[in-house]
Amino acid sequence: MEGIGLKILGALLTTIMAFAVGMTYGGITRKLTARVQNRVGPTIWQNFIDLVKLQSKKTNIYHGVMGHFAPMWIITAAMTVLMFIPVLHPNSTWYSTWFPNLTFHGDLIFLLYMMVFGSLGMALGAGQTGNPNSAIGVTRGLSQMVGFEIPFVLALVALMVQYKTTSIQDIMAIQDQSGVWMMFSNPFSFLAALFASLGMFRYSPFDIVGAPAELASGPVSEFGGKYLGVMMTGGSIFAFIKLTLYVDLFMGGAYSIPELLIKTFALYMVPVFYGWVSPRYRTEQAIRYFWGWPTALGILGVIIAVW
Amino acid sequence: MAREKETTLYIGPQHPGITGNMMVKVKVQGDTITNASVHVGYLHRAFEKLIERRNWLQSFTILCRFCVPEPDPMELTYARAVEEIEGREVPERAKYIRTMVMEMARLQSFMLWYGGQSGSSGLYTLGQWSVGDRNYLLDLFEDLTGGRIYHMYIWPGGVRRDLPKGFKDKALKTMDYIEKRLDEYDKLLFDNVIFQKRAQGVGIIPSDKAIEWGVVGAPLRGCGIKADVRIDEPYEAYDKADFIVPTFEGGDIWARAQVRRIEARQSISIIRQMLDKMPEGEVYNKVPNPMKWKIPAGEAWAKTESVRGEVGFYVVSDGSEYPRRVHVKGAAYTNGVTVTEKILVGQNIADVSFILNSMGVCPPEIER
Amino acid sequence: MENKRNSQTIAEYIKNWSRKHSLFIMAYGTGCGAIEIPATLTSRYDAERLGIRGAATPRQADVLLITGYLATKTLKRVIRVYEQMQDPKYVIAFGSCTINGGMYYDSYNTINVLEKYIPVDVYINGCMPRPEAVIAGFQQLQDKIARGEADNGTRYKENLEWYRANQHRVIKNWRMPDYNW
Amino acid sequence: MLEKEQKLLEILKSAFQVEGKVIRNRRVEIWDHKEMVPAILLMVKTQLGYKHLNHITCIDWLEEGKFQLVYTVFSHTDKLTLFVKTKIDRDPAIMPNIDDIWDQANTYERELREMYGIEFPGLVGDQEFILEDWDEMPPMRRDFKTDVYAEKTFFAQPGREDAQDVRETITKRSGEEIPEFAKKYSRD
Repeated sequence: MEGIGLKILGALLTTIMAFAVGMTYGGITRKLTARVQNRVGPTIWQNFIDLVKLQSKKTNIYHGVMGHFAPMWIITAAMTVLMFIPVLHPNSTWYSTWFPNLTFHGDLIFLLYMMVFGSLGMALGAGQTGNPNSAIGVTRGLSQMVGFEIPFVLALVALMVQYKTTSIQDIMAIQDQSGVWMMFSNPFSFLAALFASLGMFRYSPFDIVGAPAELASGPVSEFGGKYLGVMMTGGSIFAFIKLTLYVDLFMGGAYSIPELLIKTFALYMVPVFYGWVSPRYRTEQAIRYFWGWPTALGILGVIIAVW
Repeated sequence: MAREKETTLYIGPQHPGITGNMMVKVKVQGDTITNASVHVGYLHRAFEKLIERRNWLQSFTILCRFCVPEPDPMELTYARAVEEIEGREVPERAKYIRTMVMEMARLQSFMLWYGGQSGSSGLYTLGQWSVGDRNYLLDLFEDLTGGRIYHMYIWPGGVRRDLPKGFKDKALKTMDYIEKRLDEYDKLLFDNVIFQKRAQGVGIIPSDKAIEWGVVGAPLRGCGIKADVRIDEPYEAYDKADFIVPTFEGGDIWARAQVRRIEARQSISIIRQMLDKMPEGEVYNKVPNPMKWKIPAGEAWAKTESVRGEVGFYVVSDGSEYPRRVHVKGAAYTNGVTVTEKILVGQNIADVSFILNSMGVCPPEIER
Repeated sequence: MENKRNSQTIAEYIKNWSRKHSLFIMAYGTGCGAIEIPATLTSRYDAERLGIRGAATPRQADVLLITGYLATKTLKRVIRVYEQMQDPKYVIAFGSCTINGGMYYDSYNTINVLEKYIPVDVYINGCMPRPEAVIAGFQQLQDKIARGEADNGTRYKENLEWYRANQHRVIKNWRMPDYNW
Repeated sequence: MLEKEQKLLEILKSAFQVEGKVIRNRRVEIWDHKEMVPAILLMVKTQLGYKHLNHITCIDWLEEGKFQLVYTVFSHTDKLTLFVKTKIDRDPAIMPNIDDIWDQANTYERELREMYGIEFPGLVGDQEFILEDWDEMPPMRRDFKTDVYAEKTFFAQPGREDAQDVRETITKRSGEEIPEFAKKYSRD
């Protein structure tokens, strides 16, 4: 019994941390963006304030069942995926007590499927609002996903071939034993995955889903108040998931939480930096971008891994 | 394969991508626009009707509100039309000041355009920079005229008052700063591969049709046609200024952006020249009691070059204290309605806001 | 402490505090005052440090800025936008022309007194208000929210018939869905 | 000095027997009947290079019962502006349609139809261009009183009624005297 209690507590802790880290990163990004734009900018806690406000708004819209369901779907998907991610390195002392959650061997392929669940919920919900902007936004989102999934999957395939395992824990353990991070042992795959991450985070130039000047914020245009708040929460958890997964796969995982924060933050800044200086791509240009160099790098990575 | 369903999409009046308060109704098939129509009238304030009820000088409060981003060309055009009917002379110094004010207005409008063009393509950093730096130009205006946006500085017979003390130094310093910043903007916008990809070959105006369609301003010069009121009919002190009117081939957004890029620098150069060459003397050929000021009967057509293109005023006087008719033909009237409707067809839905910004659509000028 | 909270419960206090510090403004430039909004949001005046940022659609927005005169054609759209916004919502009216018609008092196409058509929280006068004035207006709204006095939405719902009658006087062809909040 | 202008006037006079004059450099005006206007415009567009239609202005001469229409065309080669002017009856106001010569004339004419009630036979496009649900007299006609309409339709803020002359109102309300220098600007 005691074991289960501890596990539930650990799961809760994981969720809260993921949420807090994701939100704070968003806040820090807003602050940094403001500094780049010659402004003072909001506090780094601004996202939390926004969230509290959104939750305290009254909501009286009815857009059908899926309209209510979509935000729940997103947050459920986010939390489910989170449970399967090893937040810290399995050899670390913190891990065995607090963060084992539901990780099991062979979870990489499972994760690959689960990660798109959130977007799917979004698509279903946005589809039912009847707003043409939402519908177009969803189409764009799915097209973009087709774009960046290819280099991403190629990178993961290279990884699995190279280490001959589909378990994230094993991958971390092998990196630890050999002393070389995947990032350095197969740089091409890492680069391919990094390019794919630009698309995943939806910062400029790949913010084509919610492009305000084109689609008035896209899929979420009919969601306000509490719905938007829940979506925001789900989104920040997802950001944490993606970052942690990258750290686990390519940077050898983290032994302690400060180490995790440093590594994830460094990764998070890549799309943010890229976004500051880039205009937005059109949809077909974005797909062409992903199917160009990132895919070539991914294939190269696979070849090297097979070698 | 069955044809995709045609969706009707209303871009505006409430939409972050629209330039002002107007609406573009587009029919889309997939991502491609098959039909576009521009709906205006959301800002109709009946200016031309109201001017009939104001006297000649009171009209100025209304005139500058014709186009919010760039009010000065309106004042100048009206003042020139009134001067032509009345035969009023303008002192030499006032002409130089007017030219300088016009170029300052153009420059601040260019900065706003930088913001709009990059903001509509998702490059928010540049938008924030240029709109923020525009404040320095508005400061100059405030020193000169007392107003940030609306100036009412140019009056029939000259300008309202002389340059304040120390204005020249401050203006030159600001120009140096802006010039430095413009280089930085270019690095961010024009050297950017993504912007080039987005802008080239999009929103093409065929150069053989451009004149017939009534295209004016930077879009026309982007078609390789050298047309600019400042050299076609030099007004004020433009014949004494040394500047080039750039033209580019292609007629797409890229060409229009290039034209504006060079014109912004030309504006800085003209402002410097004007400050340099400005003669001493009177600035205001005083009008009589404005409440009883009558203008002899007559008609006049005056035009000036604004950022968006030529602005024309047809002013009719019947010899009384009140204007009989003041008709405004803003540059955006054709650029923003008929031309935009034509070039939007066949474009991607993602480019609507991008094209509108490059055409310089300013709705209050269309519906007045 | 009691005094500062103005006899609100703790929950109300926290809610109002967060509302005060996170104002999403509706991206709808209804009139010429909209030209100062970019200036307010960018570097020199930087409204984002007060928690003010843009929102693209009415569902997400808290504050509706009426930036100047309203043509009757726009009034119809503004009412639709306003009714789509979720409670609590606030309205800030810009410029002299929303107060008494300003220089357009005799125009056949612009309304004169905005308050007769939708409730207004804060008026910012001037033509056009400078960014400093805009920020001062926002601060006034923030104070009002913190005191718990900003009840724009409830006022509208309680006096709906009166507002509707006024709106119908201007908008002759009423083809709009009725929202049931 | 004004050779280009004179030459243009000569050509038009010999082709159409129009009245006209050179106003100043770069400005030429001609007057003709309304039926001839499309023919003149077509000729100057196709043969003389006046390809740019600036706008169509309407001036309401209520006292004469006429509308004056001014077609402004511009030549990018000669840098000359030509005004083709005509007067038409106010009631019924009918004018030949020229949107087959210039596409953008369509919007200009739609605006004139809406604002002045001038009919252009064969003009396509929505009846509403700028206004919406307008059922009064076309508003730009001079006998339409905009202040009366505004008073009837919109609410006036209290205090507007006596504020016709600001200075007078100030004296009346607060008893403050008008300063000496301001008196010369009073309305009467």
